[in-house]
Amino acid sequence: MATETKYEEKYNEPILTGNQSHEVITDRIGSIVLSQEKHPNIWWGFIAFGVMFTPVLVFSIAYLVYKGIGIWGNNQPVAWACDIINFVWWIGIGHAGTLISAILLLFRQQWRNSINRFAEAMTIFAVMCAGLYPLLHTGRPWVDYWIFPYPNILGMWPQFRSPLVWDVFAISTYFTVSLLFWYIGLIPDFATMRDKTKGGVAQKIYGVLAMGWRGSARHWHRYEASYLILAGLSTPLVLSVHSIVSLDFAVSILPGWNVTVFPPYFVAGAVFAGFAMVLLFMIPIRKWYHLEDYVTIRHIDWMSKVMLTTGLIVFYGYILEMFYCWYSGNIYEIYLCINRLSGPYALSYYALIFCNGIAPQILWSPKMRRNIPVVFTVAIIISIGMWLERFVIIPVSLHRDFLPSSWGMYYPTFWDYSMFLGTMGFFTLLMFLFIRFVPMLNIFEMRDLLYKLNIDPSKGAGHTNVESSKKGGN
Amino acid sequence: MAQIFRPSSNTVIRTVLFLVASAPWALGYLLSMYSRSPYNTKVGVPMDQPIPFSHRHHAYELGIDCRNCHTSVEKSSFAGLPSTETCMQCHSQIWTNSPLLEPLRKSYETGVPIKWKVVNRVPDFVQFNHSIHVNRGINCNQCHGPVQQMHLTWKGNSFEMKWCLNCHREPEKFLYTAETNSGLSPREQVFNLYMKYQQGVPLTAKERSLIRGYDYSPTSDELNKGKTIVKKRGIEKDQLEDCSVCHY
Amino acid sequence: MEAKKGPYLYGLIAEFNNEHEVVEAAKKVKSAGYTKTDAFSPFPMHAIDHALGIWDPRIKWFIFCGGLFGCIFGFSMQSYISAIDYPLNVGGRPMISWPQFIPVTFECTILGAALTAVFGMMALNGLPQLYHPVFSVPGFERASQDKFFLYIESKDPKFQLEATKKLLEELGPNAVSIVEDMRDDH
Amino acid sequence: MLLDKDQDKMKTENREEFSLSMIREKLANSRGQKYWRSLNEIAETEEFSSWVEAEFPNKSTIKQVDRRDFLRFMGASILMASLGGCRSVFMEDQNFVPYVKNPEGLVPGNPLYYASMHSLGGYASGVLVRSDMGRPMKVDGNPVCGKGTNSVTQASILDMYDPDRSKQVLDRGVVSTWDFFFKAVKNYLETSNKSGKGVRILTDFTSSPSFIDLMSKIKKQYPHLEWISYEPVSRDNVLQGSQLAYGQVVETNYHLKHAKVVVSFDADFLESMPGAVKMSGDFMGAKKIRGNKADTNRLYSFECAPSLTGANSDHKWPVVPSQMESLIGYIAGLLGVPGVTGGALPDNVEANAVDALVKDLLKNKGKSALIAGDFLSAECHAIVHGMNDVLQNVGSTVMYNKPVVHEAEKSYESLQKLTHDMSNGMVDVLLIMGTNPVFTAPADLNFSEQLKKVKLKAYLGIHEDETSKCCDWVLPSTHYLETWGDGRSSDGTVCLAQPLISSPLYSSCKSKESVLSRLFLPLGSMKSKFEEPFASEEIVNNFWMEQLGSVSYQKNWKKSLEKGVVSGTSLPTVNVSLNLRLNVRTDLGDQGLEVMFRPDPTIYDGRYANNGWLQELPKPLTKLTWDNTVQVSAKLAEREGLKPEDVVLLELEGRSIEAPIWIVPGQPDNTVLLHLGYGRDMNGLVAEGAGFDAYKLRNSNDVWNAAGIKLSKTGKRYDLASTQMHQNMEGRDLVRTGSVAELSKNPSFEPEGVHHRKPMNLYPDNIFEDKGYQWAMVIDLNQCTGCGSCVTSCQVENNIPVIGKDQTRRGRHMHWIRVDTYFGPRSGEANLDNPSVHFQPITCMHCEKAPCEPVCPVGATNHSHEGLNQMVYNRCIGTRYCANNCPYKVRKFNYLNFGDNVDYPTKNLLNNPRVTVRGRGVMEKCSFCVQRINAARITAKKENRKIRDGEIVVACQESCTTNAIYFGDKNDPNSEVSKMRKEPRNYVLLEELNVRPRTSFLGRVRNPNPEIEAL
Repeated sequence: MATETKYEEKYNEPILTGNQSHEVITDRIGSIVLSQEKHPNIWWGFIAFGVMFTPVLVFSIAYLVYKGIGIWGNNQPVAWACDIINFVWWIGIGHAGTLISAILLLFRQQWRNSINRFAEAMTIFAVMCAGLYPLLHTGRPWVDYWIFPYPNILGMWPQFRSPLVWDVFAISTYFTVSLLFWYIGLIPDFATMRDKTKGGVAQKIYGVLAMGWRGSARHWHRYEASYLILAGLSTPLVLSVHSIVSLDFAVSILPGWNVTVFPPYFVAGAVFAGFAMVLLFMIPIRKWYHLEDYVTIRHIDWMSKVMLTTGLIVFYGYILEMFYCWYSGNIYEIYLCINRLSGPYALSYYALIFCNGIAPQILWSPKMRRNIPVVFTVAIIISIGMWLERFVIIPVSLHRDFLPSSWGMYYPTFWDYSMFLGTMGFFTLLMFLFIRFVPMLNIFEMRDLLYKLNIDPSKGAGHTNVESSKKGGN
Repeated sequence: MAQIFRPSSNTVIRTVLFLVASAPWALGYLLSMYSRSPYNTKVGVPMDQPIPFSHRHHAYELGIDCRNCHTSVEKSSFAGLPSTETCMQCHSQIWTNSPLLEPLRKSYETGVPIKWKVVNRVPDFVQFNHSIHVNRGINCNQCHGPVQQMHLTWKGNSFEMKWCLNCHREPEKFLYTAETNSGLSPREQVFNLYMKYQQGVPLTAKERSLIRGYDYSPTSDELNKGKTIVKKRGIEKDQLEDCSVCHY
Repeated sequence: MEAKKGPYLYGLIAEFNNEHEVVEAAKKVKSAGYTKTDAFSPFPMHAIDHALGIWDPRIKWFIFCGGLFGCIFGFSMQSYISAIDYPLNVGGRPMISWPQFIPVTFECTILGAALTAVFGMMALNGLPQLYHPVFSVPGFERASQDKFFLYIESKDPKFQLEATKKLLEELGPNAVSIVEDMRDDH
Repeated sequence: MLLDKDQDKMKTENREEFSLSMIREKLANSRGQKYWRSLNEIAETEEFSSWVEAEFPNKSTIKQVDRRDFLRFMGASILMASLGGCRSVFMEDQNFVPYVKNPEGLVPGNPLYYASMHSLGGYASGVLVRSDMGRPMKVDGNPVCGKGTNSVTQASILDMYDPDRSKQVLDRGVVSTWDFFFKAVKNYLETSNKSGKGVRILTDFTSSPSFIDLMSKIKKQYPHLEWISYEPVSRDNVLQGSQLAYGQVVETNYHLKHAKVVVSFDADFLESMPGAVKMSGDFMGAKKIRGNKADTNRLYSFECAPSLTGANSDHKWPVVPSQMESLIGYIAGLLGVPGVTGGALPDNVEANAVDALVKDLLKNKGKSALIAGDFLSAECHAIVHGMNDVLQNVGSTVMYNKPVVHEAEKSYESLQKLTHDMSNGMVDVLLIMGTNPVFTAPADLNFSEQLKKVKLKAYLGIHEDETSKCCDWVLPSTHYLETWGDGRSSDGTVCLAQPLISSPLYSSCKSKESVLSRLFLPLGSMKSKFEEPFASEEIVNNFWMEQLGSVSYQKNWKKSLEKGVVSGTSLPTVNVSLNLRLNVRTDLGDQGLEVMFRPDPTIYDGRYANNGWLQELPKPLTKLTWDNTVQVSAKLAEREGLKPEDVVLLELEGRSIEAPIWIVPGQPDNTVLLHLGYGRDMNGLVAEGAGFDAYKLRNSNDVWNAAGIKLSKTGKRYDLASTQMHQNMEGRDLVRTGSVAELSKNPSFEPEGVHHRKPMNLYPDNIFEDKGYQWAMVIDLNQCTGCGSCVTSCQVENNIPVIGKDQTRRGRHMHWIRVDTYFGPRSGEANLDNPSVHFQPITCMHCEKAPCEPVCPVGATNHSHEGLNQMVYNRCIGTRYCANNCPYKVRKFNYLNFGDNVDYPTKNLLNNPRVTVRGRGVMEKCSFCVQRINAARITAKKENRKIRDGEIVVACQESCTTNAIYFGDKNDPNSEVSKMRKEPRNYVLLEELNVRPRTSFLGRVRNPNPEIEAL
């Protein structure tokens, strides 16, 4: 159709630009890791931020363990608050990585190659931050190991009907699998690093990490097979993890928690938040490290589209919640919504609707999707919005439930904030160390991409420009 | 390109990889071993006391009944410790100037109680009631070990929850009535056994195991007897496994 | 330190500039009847699999078994714990409340499969292997960057140093070099 | 005797451990199992005083012995506590400490029960005290005197263990000894005057026969010595009222068992009046309903200060204090009380409603009771006496006997006289005992100033407080559980008190009896068989020996002690003849804003200000803790634009205080209600900084109600800690209420539109095999007055920590049972000025399909085979998921280390050894008193029988004065509880959730006068 062809021409940027060859790719990406000069001064800034706030995290934890959960604002009836909010927030962020690398791989989406390494790293670090909360939100963290099934002198076991046990299994599995996935993805690149470094400890370290990878065709054969299957495994895994997290709430009998739509709606939310966070980091970094050729405007366009889609699902979720309240005819459900709309925390609900419901709508316009500042701002708004969503789901549902006599209020304390800031610092620190020492784009897959684009442009999500393919050729 | 690693490195890294993988399991195993070791549980470790009191001498050689000193063992949760007065009942007559008993006499004069070291102690958060166990016919040694053999008293069993559950799950393994005088009440059975033992009456294997207080796998016939006893005494087995029986 | 007797002949290796050349060369080598061959490339090339006839389905079966084991282990563990070892009345739920056992079972399945996928792959590839003769080939570092290598092992029945060398040179590589092994136990 | 070297050792020790503050922090630092040590320390500090006294021969040894008894008991008891599972840090160096001599009658580990007596405002009430290994543990009602207790009695035991008690004799702040004090006073008596002129003794109210007798003995010795008894909460008006009506002072006793109609004029006979325990029992007992037909009583109440009585009434009118007299006069007129003229009706009381009321009264002649509140004027009381007389209630529901409290009718008068004497320098020696005038005396008397003029002033009290600060000598007083004593309940029956602990916890404490006799009676005037002369035991025993005659004494004394009361001591009823001449004001001129002063519902007149349990007990109507407030009506708040927690300035006759506002629906407009007793300036960790001092505003001319108070905003705010922020039922089906009429139609009071479709279930419907005992509880909302004694009782029994105001504000209060208070509509329409009030005790429902259980990751909470929702503290890792998932929000979490009272150490002595003390980070909740269930089961099994119905009495049930709580085995068809479960009014809370609670409620039945309803 006319309009479509027009659209096609207008918005059909290549996903790989500039003069590219295996050599160029290897060098452009690899060299970042090899020399400090390639790093802008801002890198130090972020490292400094991390180094400043990681101790905050450590101290908050120490004081928490010493004094007890009482230092937080939690109370009866609001027994869960920032601890679980932040947990869900982080774990949500931790969903983009595996999703990108696994699902997009299955769908043979070539634009994934230039962002998956980065996103996976984010996943792992986010899950690390998330994992802290369930462990520390317990009243007696020093006996947390009771959640794991191991033979003991008490003859006691965990109680497998509890979603919290499901969480433990889900998250530890998720973390392990993501880590392995990330690592085997790294092996060939470590080999490249090994071979690019000229001697020294660095070479030895990369050598060990590469485990003697030599690019043998037979190895590649098995490698690809298992990598693909791993992707196939991670896809249901990534869906299950946030579904299970959502079951923490859906399994309970609390109005506002006991909602059947939670699993899909949480997963969508997670992807939503995850992509927002990827953009949040990707956009500045591609600038600072001159990676515009690999992370093209087209990638940003794709990611915005994903955000828009998942955002719509989430928004649909909000509408459904309201619909249930009315449809259920259950006075407690009905009051829940009235309370969300007009209770003491109403503001947070409206803010949430704006952040997650209204703001992303701007991404309908292709122009806006290509307007970097706009996308960046939307990403920020969404990250905030997703935090608010958990706030609305957890404390706001808890603080007024069945018996009016036990209604209460919740106010976060200094320690609620300090711990959150701490995790952010920790996360940033890890991210920028990763950028420093590990190739942040998947080199061998970029080569692969280049190769594919050359042999058959039609297969590519977009054609590469001719001379680049020539260059790649000889 | 020159080799980065020597040929031997292949073996090295594989070994290292294996060790790293197996380290957590090994650690866990060691910890569990430690927690079950006498070093941790204090089982079988004689404890020094202000007065080197010998159960073997009093309970076995002299044949003094447990209840003589542990007066409330049948009546109360607390078995009861002999007061200075109780000791002095005899020791104002015999061994009146033995140096070993100096602390006793001093306590009697000053009224400052003797501080015995705790040997058998139920772990925290557990409510244990001696009287009901004795009244149900559980032998002292079943928990306290071969007290009649102890010079300085030591802890007979680990008192771990799992250990308690042995009996709370399968009381039939531990309950018994003497063939000779089965007319006695469960409570009497307990002390009757010690009397027999002290008088040197030949004992059955089961009885010996009860005296020694170690886990004893009963013969099927003994087991059946036990089952009938459980029925007869109206012991609700499943209720015995409820948390709130001991933890409240 | 073992007394070095080596080096031993390990095979012949030819360096190419791009994937097309190496694939062509591989085809020729295969048609020449060589079986113990291998290629080295900076990224996976599907063409070469056919060219050299590489096919190894084992990994898939390993993974399947791993997953199956995880699944069975997960469910039976939960059932044993909550129905046999210490049955407790939890909120009036039955001892084996299977719907509530699904999540953990699922996670165990995934974990089992994933672990076998990774470690199976490494095992089959004989990794980690820090030392390998080909690393001593001059310019081999480019194998992980932008160059492509074709390799014939000395153990190949048709392998004769001169003839094979000639064959390779005819394929128009940048260079052909001998691969030497330092290990005695070879 | 002690060996010498020991004594030396002791001396040195003592010198180290001199300062009390030091010891207190020592105690603060020692925790958990190491209590044995800290105990020792308390004891050592006591040794200090005994060492001082060792300078004086013949005292030391006795002291040592006392101390050691204490230690002996305590030592063993701590051991018990540790066996009982107090939390320990490590198992290292633990000791068994056996007795030296076996105390007779005590089986280690089993509790002992003693009958004793607790007296408040001079009125004694018999109590039964449980003692564990020599530690008094729990105070409950003595069944001989009637069931149950109020919170104050329940909590009074805590004062004994209060670490802030005054422990030593102080002479102008310097540690001294009793002998010095005795010498000082005796010197004065010998030198200046032998007749006791200028000697004044100011005590609290007492009805103790032995004490009154003692005083008369002393009067014989010192004819000019004067004895004044004063307490802030006096009943002057009440007794003077009877004087007005009958020409003689009489005590009024109400027998509400058979009263069909009760009218209360600002009389809170259900909670705060003397004898309220008995009256509430009788009154609510008469409301008892079985089946769906009710023959129940009716309560009209005209009240000034909102109270539980008003809340439980069928009809209620808020009345401004100044108009009460006219109102009573008006009704008296309608009843035709001779000699009463005038009277008028406040405009918020409908005339025809009153007519209906009068009709109702006349219909029930002799079966009604009119009760006037303690804080109304003498005239009001006189008229009400008249009305009772006219209605022929006297002799049936209203009984008169001689007043039991000594000179209670003129306490304020005599206090005024005393201050007057002091100002004229006529008082040289003033001994103040057990009452705290500097704090409580009307402000215009300026007591503390006058006190300065007294040469020798001594204060014997349980705490160092406002008065002690103004006295030269501060003398430590014993707690009532530490001494012998006796006292009369309002009908005159004598209750006996015996000490629960072999010697006072802080050994230098003495009772006022022994101090006075020691001072004013010649040594050896009693044939002493006791080590210490004039021990309270000696005084009480001697007195009763004289009373009963030595023969019957031998026979009856032990029996009486066991029973706790001396039978046949109730006072004879006095016959009265009405002669009344009263003209009541007819114009209800607007008095402007009026203020009411009332004793606090929890800490009374302030004497319990340092009692953590009472401070944290939510006040029945406002649910406030830790503070008193300026209570105002919604209307007034609206007019003045006041919000709760706004601080206002109150001015009355030139004196002013600042205090926070709280809005109480149902309070008469134009009134300000102030509760007394807060704003203490004593050394007390708990009392410190709680509330404001309302005594500062009081005038001696009318100490209860005053007009012309000015209220103005200050713009400041003050944080208040309320445990229930929301007192509106939001139209939910929580408390079911209905009238007698509805009872016959729809006995379950089930509102329309509540469907009971059984929800679908993925699992087999019920995996309970319904055998053996199945415990269940029923709470009869029709019996519950909302007093909250169950809360305190539960707190005592189950070692529930006191967490302080800040934590309470954060919503972390720990009570296992709470009483929810809801304000509802009155006669159909919502009414903020005069709402109906509903109470609902909420505790763990032990749901059969408990939602809390499946969510626990470690199985720390699960179900026993007897249907208990059991909580295993030591398995809990504290995820708080169960609390989230509990629809009743009865699960409480130890957010901080509430368990061991670090800043409140000796309270740990009071920990019930049968209940685990919960550590930080674990969940806890009502256990149905499983420790009592297990105890009963063990006894039953030992005796080879089943547990009898009623053998298990849970703590809340035990303390309930009105039998609102039933507990038992629902599997036994004949058990009380299963009968109650079959009652038509039976319903469970939030049934639609299908969690199958084991605790169910019986709907509340109101019995309004149809004629008034019709209006």
